[in-house]
Amino acid sequence: MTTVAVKPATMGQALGRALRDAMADDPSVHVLGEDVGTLGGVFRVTDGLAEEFGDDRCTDTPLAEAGILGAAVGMAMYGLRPVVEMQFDAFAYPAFEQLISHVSRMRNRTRGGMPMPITIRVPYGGGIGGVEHHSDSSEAYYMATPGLHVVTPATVADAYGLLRASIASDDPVVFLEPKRLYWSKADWNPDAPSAVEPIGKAVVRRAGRSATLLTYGPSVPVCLEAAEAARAEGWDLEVVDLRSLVPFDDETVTASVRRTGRAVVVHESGGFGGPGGEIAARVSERCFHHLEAPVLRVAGLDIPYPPPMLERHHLPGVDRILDAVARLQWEAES
Amino acid sequence: MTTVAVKPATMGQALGRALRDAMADDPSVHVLGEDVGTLGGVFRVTDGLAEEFGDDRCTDTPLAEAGILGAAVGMAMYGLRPVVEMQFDAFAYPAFEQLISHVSRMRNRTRGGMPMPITIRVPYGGGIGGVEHHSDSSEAYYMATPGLHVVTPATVADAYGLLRASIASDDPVVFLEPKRLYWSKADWNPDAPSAVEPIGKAVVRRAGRSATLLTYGPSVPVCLEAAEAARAEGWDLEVVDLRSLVPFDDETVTASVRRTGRAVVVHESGGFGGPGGEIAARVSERCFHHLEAPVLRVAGLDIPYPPPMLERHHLPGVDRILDAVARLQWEAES
Amino acid sequence: MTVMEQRGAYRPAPPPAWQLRTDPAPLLPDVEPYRVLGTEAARKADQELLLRLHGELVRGRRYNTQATALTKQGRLAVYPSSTGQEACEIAAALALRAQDWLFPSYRDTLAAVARGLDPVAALTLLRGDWHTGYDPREHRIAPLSTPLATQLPHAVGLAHAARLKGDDVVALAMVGDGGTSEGDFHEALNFAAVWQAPVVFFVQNNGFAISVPLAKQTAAPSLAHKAVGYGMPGRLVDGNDAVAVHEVLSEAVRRAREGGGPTLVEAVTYRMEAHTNADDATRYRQDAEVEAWRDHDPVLLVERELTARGLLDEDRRSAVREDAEAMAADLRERMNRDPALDPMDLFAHVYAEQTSQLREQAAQLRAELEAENESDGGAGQTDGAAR
Amino acid sequence: MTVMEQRGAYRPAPPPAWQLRTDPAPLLPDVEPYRVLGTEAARKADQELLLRLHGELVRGRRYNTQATALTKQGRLAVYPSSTGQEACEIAAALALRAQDWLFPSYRDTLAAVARGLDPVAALTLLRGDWHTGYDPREHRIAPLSTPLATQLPHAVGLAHAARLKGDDVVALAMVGDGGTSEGDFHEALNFAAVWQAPVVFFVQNNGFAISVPLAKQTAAPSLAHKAVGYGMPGRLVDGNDAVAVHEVLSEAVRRAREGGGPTLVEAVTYRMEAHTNADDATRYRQDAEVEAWRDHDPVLLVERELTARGLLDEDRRSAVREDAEAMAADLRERMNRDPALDPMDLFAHVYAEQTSQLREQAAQLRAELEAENESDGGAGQTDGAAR
Ligand SMILES: Cc1ncc(C[n+]2csc(CCOP(=O)(O)OP(=O)(O)O)c2C)c(N)n1
Ligand SMILES: Cc1ncc(C[n+]2csc(CCOP(=O)(O)OP(=O)(O)O)c2C)c(N)n1
Ligand SMILES: [Mg+2]
Ligand SMILES: [Mg+2]
Repeated sequence: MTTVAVKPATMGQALGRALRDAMADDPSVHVLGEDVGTLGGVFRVTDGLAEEFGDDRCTDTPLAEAGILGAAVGMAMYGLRPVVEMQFDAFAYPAFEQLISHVSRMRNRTRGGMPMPITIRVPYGGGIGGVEHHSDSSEAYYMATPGLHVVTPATVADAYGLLRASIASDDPVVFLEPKRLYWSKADWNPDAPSAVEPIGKAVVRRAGRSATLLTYGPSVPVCLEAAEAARAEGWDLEVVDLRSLVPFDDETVTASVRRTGRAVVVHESGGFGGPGGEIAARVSERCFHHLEAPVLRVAGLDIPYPPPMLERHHLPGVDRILDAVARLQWEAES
Repeated sequence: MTTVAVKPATMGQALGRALRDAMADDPSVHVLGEDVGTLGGVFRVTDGLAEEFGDDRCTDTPLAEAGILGAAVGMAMYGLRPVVEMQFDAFAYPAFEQLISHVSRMRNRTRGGMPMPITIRVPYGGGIGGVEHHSDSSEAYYMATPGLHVVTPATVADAYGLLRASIASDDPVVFLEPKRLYWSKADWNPDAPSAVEPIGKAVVRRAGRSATLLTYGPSVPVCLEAAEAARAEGWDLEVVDLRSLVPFDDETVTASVRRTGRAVVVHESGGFGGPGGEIAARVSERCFHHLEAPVLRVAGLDIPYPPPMLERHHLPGVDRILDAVARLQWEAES
Repeated sequence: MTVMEQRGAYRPAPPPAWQLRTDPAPLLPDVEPYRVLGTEAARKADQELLLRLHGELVRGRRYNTQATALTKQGRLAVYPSSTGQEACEIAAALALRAQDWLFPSYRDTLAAVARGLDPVAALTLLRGDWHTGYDPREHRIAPLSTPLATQLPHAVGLAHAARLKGDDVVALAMVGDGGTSEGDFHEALNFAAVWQAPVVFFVQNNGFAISVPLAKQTAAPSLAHKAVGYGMPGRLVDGNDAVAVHEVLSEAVRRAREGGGPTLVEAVTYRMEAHTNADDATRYRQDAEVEAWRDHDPVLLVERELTARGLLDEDRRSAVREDAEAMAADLRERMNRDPALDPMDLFAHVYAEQTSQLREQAAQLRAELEAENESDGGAGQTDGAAR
Repeated sequence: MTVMEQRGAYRPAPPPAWQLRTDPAPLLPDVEPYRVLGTEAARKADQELLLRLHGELVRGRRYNTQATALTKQGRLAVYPSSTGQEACEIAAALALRAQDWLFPSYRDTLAAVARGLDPVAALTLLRGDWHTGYDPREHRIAPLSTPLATQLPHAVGLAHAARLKGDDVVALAMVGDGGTSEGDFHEALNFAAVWQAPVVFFVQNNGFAISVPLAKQTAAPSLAHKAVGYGMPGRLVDGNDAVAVHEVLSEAVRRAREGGGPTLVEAVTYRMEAHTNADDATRYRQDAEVEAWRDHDPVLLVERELTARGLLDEDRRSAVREDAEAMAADLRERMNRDPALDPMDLFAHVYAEQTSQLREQAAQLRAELEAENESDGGAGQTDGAAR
């Protein structure tokens, strides 16, 4: 029996390791983006890759996001497996046409002849004191686009496993990296990283009986904290980390909500037109007769992302989650 | 008393008339886009405007959508009221960054100092036999963006009234024009066009008691047809035309669903992550105890828009709507 | 100490290491579009090439008229004709080798056909039975691109990838004058130049973007002048002179192949028909302008040279015509058949593996289709006819 | 009949009416960046202007160091310093008249300050209490633009609108070398040239886009060479020579004002500090390169000329220094106060009229704040401190 050298790692490190291992395993994996080479990315996720694999495998591109993603499309057409880094969420918008009109549709357009195994890494969300345009949560746009997968890790181990799985996927994946979890730490063994599970599976992070919190990415730790706090109120909350918004794991979600009879969707993205609408709607469709209360949503406010000094009022926190839980019509049960 | 010279007009004509009247009333209204001048637009909506108001008021731009919308931002900064035409829905995507990062946020960014009274006309939806990229329904993207209004007419009179109201709005409006209704006709008096109501009000197009169909734009006529067909099954369906997705008229919608106790959301846009999720979720939140069944959705399939010869399988039609109505757990009532 | 001497003492260094990064002179296009036909040089043009081009041009013209006719018969949803631009379409196809890639825009079905693609497959998008009618990898022809200029970065990425793999592959990407205004044009050219990717950017300046004339599209001396801003050569060519276009493109392909990087080629040509069959060109241009170009027709230009050389006798003429007619007849006949359609294809290629939602929706559609079939008495409604 | 005579008979007309749409020669930049300081011409530079520039440069440098210091004290979230680029920042501000508009990028707070904007207002975005700290219309300074190059089409639209209204207004838009790669750069320049809008595009080529050196950004001879592709003049200037930059920008502004249309100006300069305080420049460049630029410092260049002319005695030096120190002290002092924050502002400006959803959410937040206040014993938590 080997002893496992578990040591603390940050999510950023685990992501970097996933890229490294993917590049080592498969010469068709290429990383490209702004500052990903010499600098190792503004979040240092690609640190060391250019050195290890050369400029041709990890490439500093000109500053043009549509060009980056468009070039990645061409590279994928030729059989490469590009991993694109968008520097911040809002700077993925210039690439929107390439993403929607080509990346998401090329496989379908060509009856499978031209798959797009492109991973688009997008640091997303707030809570890092970023100035305007550095804290968007853009997952609603991607979810509404058939042909894309939308994946987001909440733990160090998942960061590794989901990124490996995304790169291995023969379809395009928008891989959303929760900025404020880049520095989150966990014990993790970089020499025997967790097995790579296929994307599309949610996971119950905390089992509970009273109600289900459905969440993902940066809101997972917040929900776990809320679940702890809820114990004082006598609620035993289940926390489901969706991990993948597309494909959506109806099975895990539905099973949980049927069990608890109550659900709150929690995310940072704005509420109106945000991911929570879809999630709440499909849970209601599937669990209607099990629901003791409407599925509620705790989300970012329906405003442009606030300046750093006011962002705490925008972000869903423990109190708002508990408030929502309190509104789950408990009297109906008694 | 004057006799009203009512005669049949198409939606396209009513839209053109709205532009003309707005330009005549307010010299700060400028129309710009690809082919809007000499040609009068590929759908002929801007026909005659360049002739009447000159090239400076109705301008053929270079072929670059981000440039068009970006220039419109600058024009609005200087106090003009630009109306931008995007030639087809999918060709609005290149302008996405300008729309999200500037148009929707400029007022907020400048504490009201720099409002963006821009109307962005986007012909949307399918059913016209268009080849790829000519039939998208992109409203989910716009709904998820705080700071934008999202408006869409379903009738000739509304086309006029809502477009006038949108141009008059001091905020940016994404004005979605249902392509396949451009040629729809109604009796309408171009010399005394309907009074301009503020945007943000839904309207009950058909009163009914059994269930509510919540819909907008190109799906309104389909729902009205479905409601007629439903009479044979003994269902008396109410049809609510939302007219404006943002702001969302919770009052009208909630009142209707509370009355009928059942609701189906109908739209052409893909279901997953589409507008229906938000609508169903908020209706469920607000009407939970009035609901006899979960709010169901009939939407486009979760696929890239199909080629013309297959589009009929994608579009929500009467049969699918009636199927959904049938699944509204009628047995629960008896 | 004089003022000048003082200045000598403190003359600042110029910004360290400043120099133009490359000499702009060879990147600038000539003042006149390059021409061969009708000049001395035409005499030296290879006879085989001339005959080949002639045959292809006549076929190409016939293909255009046939496709337009199919729109009138309701057999094509829409057709953007390249009539008048056949020299560009043909030359683009002939300049490439088998392993090279063609990135056509929506107007360039003819280039794809001239490269050897089955005309029916080339027209699938415009007929409307699917978005692309062929396997791009098999033919090394990217899907016809409808969103303008978006195919240009694809060409760059593909060429770059091939180069990284050590493969001898050139990508030739086609775009219209209107398309050069898009940001993607700019980004693609810049990436190509920085990466020295083996790409040829081929702009067909046909004078219009739908109704918008070039003067409203750009104020540049020529579109080829854009090249210098990326550090690549810009070449101007008479787009109706098949020999000249073929030569310029072939040279650009050779340059790319030899590691010389990308080239921007502007072909000056004219769109003789309306934008598509659905367009009414009389709304925005004078017949006289169109007429002025008739004497500069690409087929005519080659025929004059062949005639001058005594290479175009009646036999040759009718052989070429017959070949074109046979192609047209075959196309007409095959396009008159309803395409085979399977609605279940709608779900087959969205992802490598269907999501559970799509499986649900597929099952629903299947049930609907079965119900339809039953109520049809099993006759089955063909989707083609339903259009 | 000889072959030549035959050819005469069928020589095709050239494509009708072909000609370059404008003469490219005057649009091309000179080979060397334009310089005044350290050359003969410096002698003719206006004394008042030199002194004015000097004072502003020293203030500008001090502003940069002070702002960077504020990041260390946690009083600014982030600061992208323009140290080394002050000549560009100051000249941009001084080249404009009151009615003109400045479109700064995120690095150009100094230009805004030199135009007369309160430094605290200029730093609001970077402090993080709001996105923009001033009324753009009052100061005719557009919000600092974070998404690169996106402000360029705004400048075009504004200048175009002003021209349509018959107003004498010029827009000067600033962008970095990296920003020139974005599609919006291309689209903006093209629109400006086609519309002959009174705009000056001012590229500060400071050698880097964060870590990416110019050689990975473009293969162009110079960025100014991009101008010819739009049909506008391109000008190359030594960006550390305040007199030269001022002259080139002023001329471009004059040209725009007189209906001559847009100009693209590239100033060759260098970013002496890291990208922002959060960046580590040692990861991607050598100190030696930075050092090489020290002798070409914009403040130094002007001081040499002033010294040579005997215009910079100790009195003058200390007056200028004191003025800069006073500005810095005031800035420091005011930035050390917590900004007033009202969380309810979050809802106030999303729309002209609040939607019912926003009213609901505002009510919820208000209740939360009241509850917070109560549990604080009414002390009230200031948001600034909470950061
Ligand atoms: C991004 C985008 N915007 C708009 C359109 C609509 N459109 C189709 S063709 C066309 C004109 C194209 O002109 P040009 O590039 O000169 O090509 P040509 O039609 O002359 O071959 C336009 C505006 C489009 N297809 N894609
Ligand atoms: C559209 C967009 N993409 C990426 C970024 C992230 N970013 C901020 S500054 C910067 C580099 C800018 O370089 P340059 O244009 O040369 O300006 P400089 O920083 O040198 O002043 C990048 C990539 C951004 N702000 N906007
Ligand atoms: Mg054209
Ligand atoms: Mg720079």
